Amino acid sequence: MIGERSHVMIQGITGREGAFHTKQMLEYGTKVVAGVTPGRGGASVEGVPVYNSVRDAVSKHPQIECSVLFVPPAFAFDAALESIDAGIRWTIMITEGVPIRDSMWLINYAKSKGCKILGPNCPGMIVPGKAKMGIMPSIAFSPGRVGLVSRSGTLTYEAAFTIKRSGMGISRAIGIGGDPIIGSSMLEMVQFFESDQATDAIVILGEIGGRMEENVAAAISAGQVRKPVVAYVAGFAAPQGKRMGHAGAIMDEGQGTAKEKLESLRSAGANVAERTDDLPRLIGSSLNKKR
Amino acid sequence: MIGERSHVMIQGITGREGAFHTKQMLEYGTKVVAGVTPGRGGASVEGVPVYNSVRDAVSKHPQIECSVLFVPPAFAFDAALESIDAGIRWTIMITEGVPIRDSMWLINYAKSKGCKILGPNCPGMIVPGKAKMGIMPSIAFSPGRVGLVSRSGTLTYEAAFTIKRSGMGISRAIGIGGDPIIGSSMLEMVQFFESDQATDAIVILGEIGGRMEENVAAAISAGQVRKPVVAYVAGFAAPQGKRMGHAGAIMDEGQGTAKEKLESLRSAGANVAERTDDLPRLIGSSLNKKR
Amino acid sequence: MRLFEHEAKSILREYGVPVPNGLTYSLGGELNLGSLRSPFYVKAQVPVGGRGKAGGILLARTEDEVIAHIKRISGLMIGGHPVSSILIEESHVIEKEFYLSIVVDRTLECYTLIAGSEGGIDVEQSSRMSPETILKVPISPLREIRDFDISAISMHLGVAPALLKPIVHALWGAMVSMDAELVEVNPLILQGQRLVALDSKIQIDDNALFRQAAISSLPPRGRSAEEAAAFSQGLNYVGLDGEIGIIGNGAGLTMATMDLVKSNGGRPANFLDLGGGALSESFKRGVLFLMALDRVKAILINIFGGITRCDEVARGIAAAVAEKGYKKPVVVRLLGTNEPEGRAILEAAGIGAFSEPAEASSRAIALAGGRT
Amino acid sequence: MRLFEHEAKSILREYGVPVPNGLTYSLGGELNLGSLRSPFYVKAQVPVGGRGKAGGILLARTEDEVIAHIKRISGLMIGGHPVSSILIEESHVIEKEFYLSIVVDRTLECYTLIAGSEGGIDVEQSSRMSPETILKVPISPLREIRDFDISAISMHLGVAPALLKPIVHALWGAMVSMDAELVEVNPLILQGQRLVALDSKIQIDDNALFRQAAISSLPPRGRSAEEAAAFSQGLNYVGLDGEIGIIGNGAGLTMATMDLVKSNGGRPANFLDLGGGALSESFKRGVLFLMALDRVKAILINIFGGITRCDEVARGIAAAVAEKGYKKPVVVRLLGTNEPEGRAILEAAGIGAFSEPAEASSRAIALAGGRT
Repeated sequence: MIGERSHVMIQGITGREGAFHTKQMLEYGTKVVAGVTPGRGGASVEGVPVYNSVRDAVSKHPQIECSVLFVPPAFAFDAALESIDAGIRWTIMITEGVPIRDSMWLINYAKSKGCKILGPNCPGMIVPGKAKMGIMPSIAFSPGRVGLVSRSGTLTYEAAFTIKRSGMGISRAIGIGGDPIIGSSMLEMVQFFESDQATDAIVILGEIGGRMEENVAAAISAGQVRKPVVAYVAGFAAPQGKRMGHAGAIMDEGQGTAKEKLESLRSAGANVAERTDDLPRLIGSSLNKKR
Repeated sequence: MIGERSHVMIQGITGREGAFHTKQMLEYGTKVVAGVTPGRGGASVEGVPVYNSVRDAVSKHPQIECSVLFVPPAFAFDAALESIDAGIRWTIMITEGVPIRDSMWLINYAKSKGCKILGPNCPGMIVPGKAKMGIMPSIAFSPGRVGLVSRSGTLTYEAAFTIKRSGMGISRAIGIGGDPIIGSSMLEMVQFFESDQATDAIVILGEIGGRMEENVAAAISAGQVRKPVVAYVAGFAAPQGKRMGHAGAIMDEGQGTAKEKLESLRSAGANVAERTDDLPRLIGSSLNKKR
Repeated sequence: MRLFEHEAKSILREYGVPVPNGLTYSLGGELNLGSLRSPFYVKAQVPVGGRGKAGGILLARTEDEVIAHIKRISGLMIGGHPVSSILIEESHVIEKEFYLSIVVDRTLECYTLIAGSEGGIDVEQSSRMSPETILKVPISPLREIRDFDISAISMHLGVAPALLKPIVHALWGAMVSMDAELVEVNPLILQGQRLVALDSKIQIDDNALFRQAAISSLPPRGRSAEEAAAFSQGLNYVGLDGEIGIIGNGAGLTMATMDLVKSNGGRPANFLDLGGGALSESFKRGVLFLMALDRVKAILINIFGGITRCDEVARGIAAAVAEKGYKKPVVVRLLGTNEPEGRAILEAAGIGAFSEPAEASSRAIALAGGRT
Repeated sequence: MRLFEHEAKSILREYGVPVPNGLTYSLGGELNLGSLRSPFYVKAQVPVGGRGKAGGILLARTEDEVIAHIKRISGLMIGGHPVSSILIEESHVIEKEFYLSIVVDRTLECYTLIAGSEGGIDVEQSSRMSPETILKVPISPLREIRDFDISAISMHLGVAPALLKPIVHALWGAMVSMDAELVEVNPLILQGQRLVALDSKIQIDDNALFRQAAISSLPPRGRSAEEAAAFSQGLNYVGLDGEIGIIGNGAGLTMATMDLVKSNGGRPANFLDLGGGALSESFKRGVLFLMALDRVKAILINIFGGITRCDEVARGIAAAVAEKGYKKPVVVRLLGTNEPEGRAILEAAGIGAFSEPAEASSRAIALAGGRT
């Protein structure tokens, strides 16, 4: 897993968001060593050298193991492909609005190269107090021993801030992204936290739709997750979403309502929060229970 | 790694070679549980049930973890794809004459599914006295503690037979195949033997062309292979082969002559044999040296 | 974006799927049945299922009957949707009904081909009651449809591969090139030695509309005129019937804000997510859009800035509030990136900002005249 | 299978690579330069490199000069190959020479695009002396060429992407659809705002000839008439100049057998691999082929049967030996699958079989009149 010692590259570094968050990441202590914007090679952003291609960046900075991607949807496919083909282990796709066909292809292709994608449409990853590879507002996070995995960016900040004000903190927060098809699943990240020595409890922030929360619940039931899990799922007040023809029902993707998700997590043994400001209390009590 | 307990499927089981070697494998003790020939579902070969598709076979025999493929070149692509898509971990492509485009695509695709290909144009794998997933003549092999990896089928038998007559034996023999593009490299298999508790010494049987032997030599030099390695490379008397335009030279694939290969292995610290009947003596002395 | 039946069929016809001969009648236009042969099906075009049960599909034997049916159907509301147009098609003799679709499989992260041997409107029920009638074939996006995929479907449906092959390839072609999330034909009927798609659904990935010019130039469609208006302003909006207008950044936070309002006794008027680095212009548009809605009594904006910057948010809100006709109270919760700058801007515009979502929510409910 | 320059160029032209105007002259035919503009290059068509240095490429200003050059070139042997035909092309002014190819990369198990900024006949040397002149771009077979691949080459060569893009896509198209192992243009020259491929090599994967009808119907080509004859009989054969005919099953064992003969003081007459489950018919053909060669004094057959079955081998050998005109001694080493059956067949045919390759090899050398 990438962390504070990882060398990081920024794709789309000269863009508005790319440049802004490069500065933020550097200030947070992240080792941002290179940026890429085709046609802007030779420039520099916040002291970070800019290259025309990932190939150029990697040949100068062979230690890069993570790329954070701020490239508009129409160019995100090529940018991520460049990153994967350069052998960069983690490509964090911040970009929102990437066509499903593109992300689905990239996710499968990355596996053929032994690479991982986080996102798209995600806020990235943060190891509070040490490094962030993403766009999280630093103010929301304090270091601690709670692992956080979330489908929603802003909900991540909200939850982390609540945890911070309660006096606890976060070992690592991972925003897996809100799209239907994403590179790293909630369960995979829960499994990472399960084996992560810096983490004592796991918070998952879910949303309506899909089966990611149900899959975590199944893993808890199967005894694969022994650390306490606290869950919040957004969307109780949300209207029923669009359904995918008959296929949606046949695939059993159903509606994945917040209620169903929370129920399956609760019956698997997770502590479920009805509001984000309930999280600290539940984390605290589940940690006490384990001890 | 697959072994004596692995459930095995045969693709092309009703064909001449498929049926013949299914019988041989069963007699050797291999757990051949299913066969596939499209259009022949419902039949049986040597008591093994035949299915129309890999999908059907796997739904009835979900434990299959290895498919041995005896399908003609023009159909090998689809057959291997079926096997990979069914999630079968190892696909052993016995078939000779598979177009490079097909095997190259399959090898990369298999990685996206976490599956491995052995071959094509290979004799498969044998754990002497226990099981074989391939076409090796049983007579050539006796059980023992020498791991054998080879680019040539018949040379494998030759070497194993020589070792057998010397009173030693084979822990496992892996024929990786003679094609320019193959699914499992010589180095990968050497690395397997390095970590295999049933193996004390490693024999590699090389051929002119490519850089597989040089890659093993580099790993030995880098200290990644600590078990003794004995090497034979065929092709001293062979004429210079075709060269791939200027590209061959630029790619540094060069001629990969037998002499060059043997030299690089020798200087990396491997024991090199000039003839296959030299192998037992060299294995014996390198094992004594290590002790 | 969900296509109407007639749009989906015209795409599938292009890709080589046989569909009934037919014509699309625009409400209020001239009817000319041309060479269409009787009997006809007269079918309401609405972006939801359940038309048949709602009386939106009628059989006609004569032109007069067609005209009568059009009249009846035109006035229907089906699942809350007015009928946008009417498809008139030749009817077919049904020997056997199948179900066939390709869908994006969220769990396996690939495409999945679904074939049902019992097609028709009850396919969901047969898939539940008799799961063996359904075959699912996952297809990696890295590969193409191969003959063994066709064989599997052919075996399952008992239909010759030669008949199925062009249909499956057509669905696949449409799925991939049109950036669809779903391509469905149901029922796919067997008539003699011919397969015909009597009904069809296509759902296009909204994220891909930028490169699907033919689709993105179709008229917008939504649950209501309100949502259509929001769509045309580029707003990610869903209408609800409460009185608290909701804006958040990020779907998760926006939903959590709605949940909070609801659990505090208020009723959300909408879902409006201005996430992902939205600029002040979007916020201005969003606030003005909600202000213009009669049912909205107060607007609650909940922002935790990451890629979205608080100063941009504040500038947008301030600009909206500065517009003529500003009447409704706006409550803002602001935290995160560039928060101090954002607070300063709101302060200058006379808008107070909260840090706690619970406080902001209670304040909005109170201002809307609610119980809190 | 390596294509001749004129064959490679006609394929590349089809895929959209500009090549010089030219015509292929068949030896002994009529010369008609048609609308070709002087000066011309007259180029020997041989399946090896090094033509220029061997005098196989000459410049002509007039038709008479062309005729004189044809006469001179027709008689050449280049790298042991007679000239099969002659390509006559318009010459081009060379501003800059590049190297461009796509090759199957054995180590990375993918395609690799190679671009050299110093093309021409010395590209190998510049790649050794100045490796920075060479750019290698690996391309997974799971994906297509993308614009960033073109950009990388464009930057490296200093040629506009718009000029390179169609060329690279054409090479890729030919590489993949023709089942090539190599597609090379060298030099690729810049003339004004146009890239032209002055020379080209294409190597087709022999394993794919079954689905490359256009290629497999081309006349066979080899090092010699002998090899061409073997090829036409479906034999995987390479001629050498020794006196011991060699047949093995599997390339490795066949080579090891040659190595053994050589190390025992004999000289292999050939390489002939009948591996991979060959049937008796192949063995019969192989033995008869070697018997017909003057230089062969004895035939050594080394078989370790796996997929190849000893009884099939024995049947083929026995059938060959039973043919009229059998004169040369045959020594067989037989071991493996169905060995007892094979030995019985050989015995019935009066052919002794060894178990030890070393013994068989010594016996063959002795029978050929060698030293052992």
